Amino acid sequence: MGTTTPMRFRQAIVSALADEMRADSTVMLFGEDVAEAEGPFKTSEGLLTEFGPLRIRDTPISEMGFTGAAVGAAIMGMKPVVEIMFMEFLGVALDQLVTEAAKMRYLSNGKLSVPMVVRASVGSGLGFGCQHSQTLENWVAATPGLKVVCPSDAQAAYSLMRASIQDPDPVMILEPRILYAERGDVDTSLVLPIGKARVLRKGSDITVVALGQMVNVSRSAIEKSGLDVELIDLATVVPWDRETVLTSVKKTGRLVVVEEAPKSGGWGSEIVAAATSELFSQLKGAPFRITTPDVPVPYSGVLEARFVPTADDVARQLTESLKSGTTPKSWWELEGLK
Amino acid sequence: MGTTTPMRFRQAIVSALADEMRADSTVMLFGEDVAEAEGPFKTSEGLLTEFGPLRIRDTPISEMGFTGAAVGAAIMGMKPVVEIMFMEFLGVALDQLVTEAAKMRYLSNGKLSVPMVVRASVGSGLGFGCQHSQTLENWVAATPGLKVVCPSDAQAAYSLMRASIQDPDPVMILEPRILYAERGDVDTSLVLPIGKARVLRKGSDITVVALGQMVNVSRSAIEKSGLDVELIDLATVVPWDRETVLTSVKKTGRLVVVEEAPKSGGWGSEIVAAATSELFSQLKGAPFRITTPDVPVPYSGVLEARFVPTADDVARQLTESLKSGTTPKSWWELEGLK
Amino acid sequence: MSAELKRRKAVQEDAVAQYERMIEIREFEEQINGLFAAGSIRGTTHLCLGQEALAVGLASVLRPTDIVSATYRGHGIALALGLSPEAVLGEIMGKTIGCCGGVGGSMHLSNMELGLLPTSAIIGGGMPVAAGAALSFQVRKTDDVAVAVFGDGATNIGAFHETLNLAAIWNLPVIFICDNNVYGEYSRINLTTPLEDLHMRADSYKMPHFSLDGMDIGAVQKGVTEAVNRARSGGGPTLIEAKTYRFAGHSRADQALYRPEGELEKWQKRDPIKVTEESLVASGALNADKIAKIKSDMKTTIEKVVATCQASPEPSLASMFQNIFTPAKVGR
Amino acid sequence: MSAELKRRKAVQEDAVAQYERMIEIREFEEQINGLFAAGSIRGTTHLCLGQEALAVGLASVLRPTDIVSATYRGHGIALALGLSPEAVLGEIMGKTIGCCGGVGGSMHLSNMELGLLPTSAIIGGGMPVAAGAALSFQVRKTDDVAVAVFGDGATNIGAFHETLNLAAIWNLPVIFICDNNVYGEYSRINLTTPLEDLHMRADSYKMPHFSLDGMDIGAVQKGVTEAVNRARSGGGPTLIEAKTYRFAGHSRADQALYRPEGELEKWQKRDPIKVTEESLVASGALNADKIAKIKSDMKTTIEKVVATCQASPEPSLASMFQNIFTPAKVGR
Ligand SMILES: Cc1ncc(C[n+]2csc(CCOP(=O)(O)OP(=O)(O)O)c2C)c(N)n1
Ligand SMILES: Cc1ncc(C[n+]2csc(CCOP(=O)(O)OP(=O)(O)O)c2C)c(N)n1
Ligand SMILES: [Mg+2]
Ligand SMILES: [Mg+2]
Repeated sequence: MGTTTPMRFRQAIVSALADEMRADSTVMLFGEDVAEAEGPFKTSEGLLTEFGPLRIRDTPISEMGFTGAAVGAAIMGMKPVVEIMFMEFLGVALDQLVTEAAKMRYLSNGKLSVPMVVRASVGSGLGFGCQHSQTLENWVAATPGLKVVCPSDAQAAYSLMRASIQDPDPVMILEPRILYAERGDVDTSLVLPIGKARVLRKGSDITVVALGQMVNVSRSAIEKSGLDVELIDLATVVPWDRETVLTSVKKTGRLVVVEEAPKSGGWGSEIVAAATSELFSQLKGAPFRITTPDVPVPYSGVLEARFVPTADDVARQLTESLKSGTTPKSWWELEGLK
Repeated sequence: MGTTTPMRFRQAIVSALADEMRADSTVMLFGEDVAEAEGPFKTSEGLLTEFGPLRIRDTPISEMGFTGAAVGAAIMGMKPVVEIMFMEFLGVALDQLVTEAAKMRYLSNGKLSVPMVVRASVGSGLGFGCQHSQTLENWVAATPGLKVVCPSDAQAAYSLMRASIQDPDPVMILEPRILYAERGDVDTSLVLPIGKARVLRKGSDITVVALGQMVNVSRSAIEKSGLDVELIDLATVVPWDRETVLTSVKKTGRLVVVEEAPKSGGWGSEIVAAATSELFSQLKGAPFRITTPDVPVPYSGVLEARFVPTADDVARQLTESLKSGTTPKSWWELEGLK
Repeated sequence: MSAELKRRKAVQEDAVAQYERMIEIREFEEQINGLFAAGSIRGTTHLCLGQEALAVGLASVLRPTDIVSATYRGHGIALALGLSPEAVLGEIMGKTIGCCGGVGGSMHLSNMELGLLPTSAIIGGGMPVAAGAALSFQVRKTDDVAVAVFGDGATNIGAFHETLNLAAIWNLPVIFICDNNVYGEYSRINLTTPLEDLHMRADSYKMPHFSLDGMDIGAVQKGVTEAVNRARSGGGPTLIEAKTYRFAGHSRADQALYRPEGELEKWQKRDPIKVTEESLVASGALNADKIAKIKSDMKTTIEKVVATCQASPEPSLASMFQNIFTPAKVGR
Repeated sequence: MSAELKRRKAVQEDAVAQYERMIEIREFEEQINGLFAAGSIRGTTHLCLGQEALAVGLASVLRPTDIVSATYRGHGIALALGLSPEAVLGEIMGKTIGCCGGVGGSMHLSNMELGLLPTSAIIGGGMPVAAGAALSFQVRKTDDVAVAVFGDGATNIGAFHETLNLAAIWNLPVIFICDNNVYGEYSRINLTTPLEDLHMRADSYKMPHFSLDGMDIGAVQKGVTEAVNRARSGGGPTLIEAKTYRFAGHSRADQALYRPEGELEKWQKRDPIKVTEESLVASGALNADKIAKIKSDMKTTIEKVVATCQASPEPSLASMFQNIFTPAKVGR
């Protein structure tokens, strides 16, 4: 209890899967190359050996087929975890998650639960090009019946995986691919409930809400800025933790969302819109989002490094906004690029 | 020029398709039962007869296959229009629209255009249940490279269809199903460019931004309220008309979005967030959204009628917000239902 | 035992009860047709007139612990599996007496006690779900089976292909039943599919397959039994093509004017009700009088069902907000 | 005529040029392998070592006005169709000299002058797109054809099924070429597909089909010519299965330790380079000296290409914002 073990983000995933599979014989895992090859990102290392081919399975390249199979298995009392190698591949399988799984409880008048987990690696930074680098929260975000989480460090990867498997409803886990190799300390007894944001740093000047790989970027930005910022890792995109976020914004009077999604239509707009609607008179400055631009993810390393918000850029925008109370320009507006 | 003809919304679609097909021999239409049967919603009446089976085609039940075929045909210089009978069916075909079509121009270094149109019927109100009644703008909204429009009356159905077919990029048209039978006057010479919102009513108290079937609801609500409201039909969801909307909000100092999407994660959050970030100091009251609740679309007629914002409810919220400057409660909050 | 489970038991045991259930479905669908035509129900509906033998034949072979996924054209299968006419009609009317309390509607019938998953309104939507149910049986080593029923048109959707391949490579206890009623919406199958015998597609997965006469309940029972036995004993999946015919249009508004002349009449000669009657009369189990009585009793029964459902309350506003997420619980 | 179109013309006319192009691809892929191993290129890559005969054979039969959709494993096909090594390597390096100016990357090569659509990184993504190109040829009544190249693993994705059915029912001038290199990522095809001869799946669509020896450029040319002729003359689509083998791992990091012992070696005996050499030596077109010279010249050429690409500028920040929407125009 309370002791921590250092491990990589991807190992935290393996550990959580293994711990859940040990605790519950209905938990199983399937996806492309997750068994014999132990996962394209090595997130199922050792699982086939320990749990055998009945529960750990390779699948054909049939995302609709095996995501749907998870729906059926979950209804019948299994707890399947499905790996979608890159989030974009859900574009061939969205129906089963959003139109079937998420609606089963409603359509059975409460008789059925669908305790399945869909994991997908997301995000940019590794030179995979525009069909393998998006975060795409928007595909799943406005779906009553579906929960969506996104860990930002090894601890969250471990604890949110366990919470997701234990959850009686379908949960989508967005795993920032660039974090798989990152190290962190994991307390396996720590529970991070779905729907609960993590206040990573207390502060009184500005509330920063970030997700996934933007959490680290925001942390560095805050250090660089020297401001007294409250940093919240949203952790759960749906249902997001209104209480934690709004309480913080009430305190600071300022809200900045840092997100990897494109400027238009990302999850951050929901946070900004909701906070504004509810706390309008308590805001001291314009709430705003720092995002990627409205462009496909570029391949070139030089471009991809500028595509995502950088710590410098976030620091600049935090500082400017605190001074002016207005929304600072994005880097591409400053450079006259759009 | 300037003369109008009365016709139903669905006939406006037929007319626009026919006029485009007459003007441009590369325009073609395919989808399930659009040819012989003239469309499940009779939106292709007479087209097979006039344009023949080479250009008007029935397809197998293969949304991924035929949406992808449109991508290829468009690249090679055709202007295919694809009908997706109910928006939910895009859940089996999203890949081709979002991950292929929308990225082709970028991935060809500007050499390729994809002048295709995907039409889908959307929305609630007809007793089709939760897998056939959503608007689902979120599936397509955050996609650089894809335009998304939504007509709210026969004129817009006609003009936006023509603009979409003429557009050199992929365009998704969301057609509110409940409007197909509605009558309106259509001036076939009227151009409504993509990306341009329609100011349907001038006013100085509040700016109301609505889309699709919520435009009519908002209009009635404004009449009921007796307030001096500026009503904007957003018409294009991506890229939305920042200039028209922000100019109006600058003038009125107040913004209310009326949308059919669920409370969390709908397109309206983008409008509220952007307007707040850019015009914070000029706002006189909390901007907010009037939406459907975060629930699957219920089947029962009694429930479905309450599911969508009603004119009474919109009128109430407009009036309250003008008085208090804060965000009024939704009807389900008032009734203690959530 | 619940009344609905008893209804199920009846069709599992007795040929006359099977016939009665077929009559029930026929009468039910015709009532619905009338109610829709009269405008007294909103929304849409998809009748299974002419396809009663498949529904009842299937239900008579399966156990209640077996699992069925079916489609929006699901009234007959729901009734055959044992759902009460009130549960089905009530749902179609959007009343609280309906199996989903009125929030699901005509396309979404279900009852887990009887093994019926919520029917899906998405073509191909139920197929991988059935395979997943079969996966759970395989992992837990029960000898239950899963069945996916879908239309001829559904054999052109990607999910069909992916699911059959997955079921084959995993050797799942699942039976795929293609209810080939010749039409997908307003398109005759030959206009969308370059193949007449759809069951041949199973060759792509090295899966056993055959067609059967879907108008003959005996043929349905024989074929399904063969596939079920294979699945129960670890022999894996089967694709069955039941040759049937859709006597009505695709959905409420459709008058099916696109049918070639004489086609309906040809199939009506093999009306499954008639086929069953003939066989039961031949075996001495029924005669003309008994048949007439069954039919007129059923008419009365279904009329009562209509009245009951009309009297059933509308769902409360609160029910719109229920059953979206499972009430929270913490830890395992 | 552009230099790249000339490159294309060369492989269409001359067997030695075809051989040289195969050597170019081999040398190119090996250079890339080295560059990745050394960490001097980021991202990922998918080599086609062992599959050169298919790429060059295909390019030699098609016209530049024909259209090809291919996959992330596309270096060979791109080079074969005529893209310059600088255009391909430059793109892999993310430099402006690349065919997509460096913003697309290794998985997205294209050149419309040569008929290559942007290769897709989504399994099955390019298949319906090729069918759509064929649809445009059919509607405009040209005699061009479209070709979709995809892997063995891709025959399990829904888009494969939907596209083949659509192409068959519409009788489109499209050729489906399954490059069966035995593996999909780290899985041997038999682990995911209950069928050895994948081309048999065309029976589900009543589509002509056959397999061919993908290690033999002559066999590739003969088979593709047959299918192309059918398509050009209105005879509709064909499914070809080219039996090949992936000599390298799936992508940069993969050492392919999962291969059964001796399998690689068995296939290497039929290395397409060797097979072509033998035939060209037998016909007298080449001899050992000429072969040695071709190889060493190519080495030098590709080394120069590497240097050129390394010297090419990085894309400007502005290029991230270009080519998303077509510059607006009003009216027709
Ligand atoms: C993915 C998807 N595409 C299209 C539809 C619209 N649709 C509903 S029923 C139907 C015809 C289905 O035909 P078939 O599979 O033969 O079943 P039948 O209705 O004859 O029982 C279609 C196209 C749908 N529900 N889902
Ligand atoms: C829809 C989708 N699912 C999964 C992947 C990940 N993926 C990339 S390549 C590959 C293997 C494909 O095998 P095959 O079709 O045989 O082609 P090969 O790589 O052997 O050329 C997989 C699974 C993908 N790109 N798209
Ligand atoms: Mg049918
Ligand atoms: Mg392969």
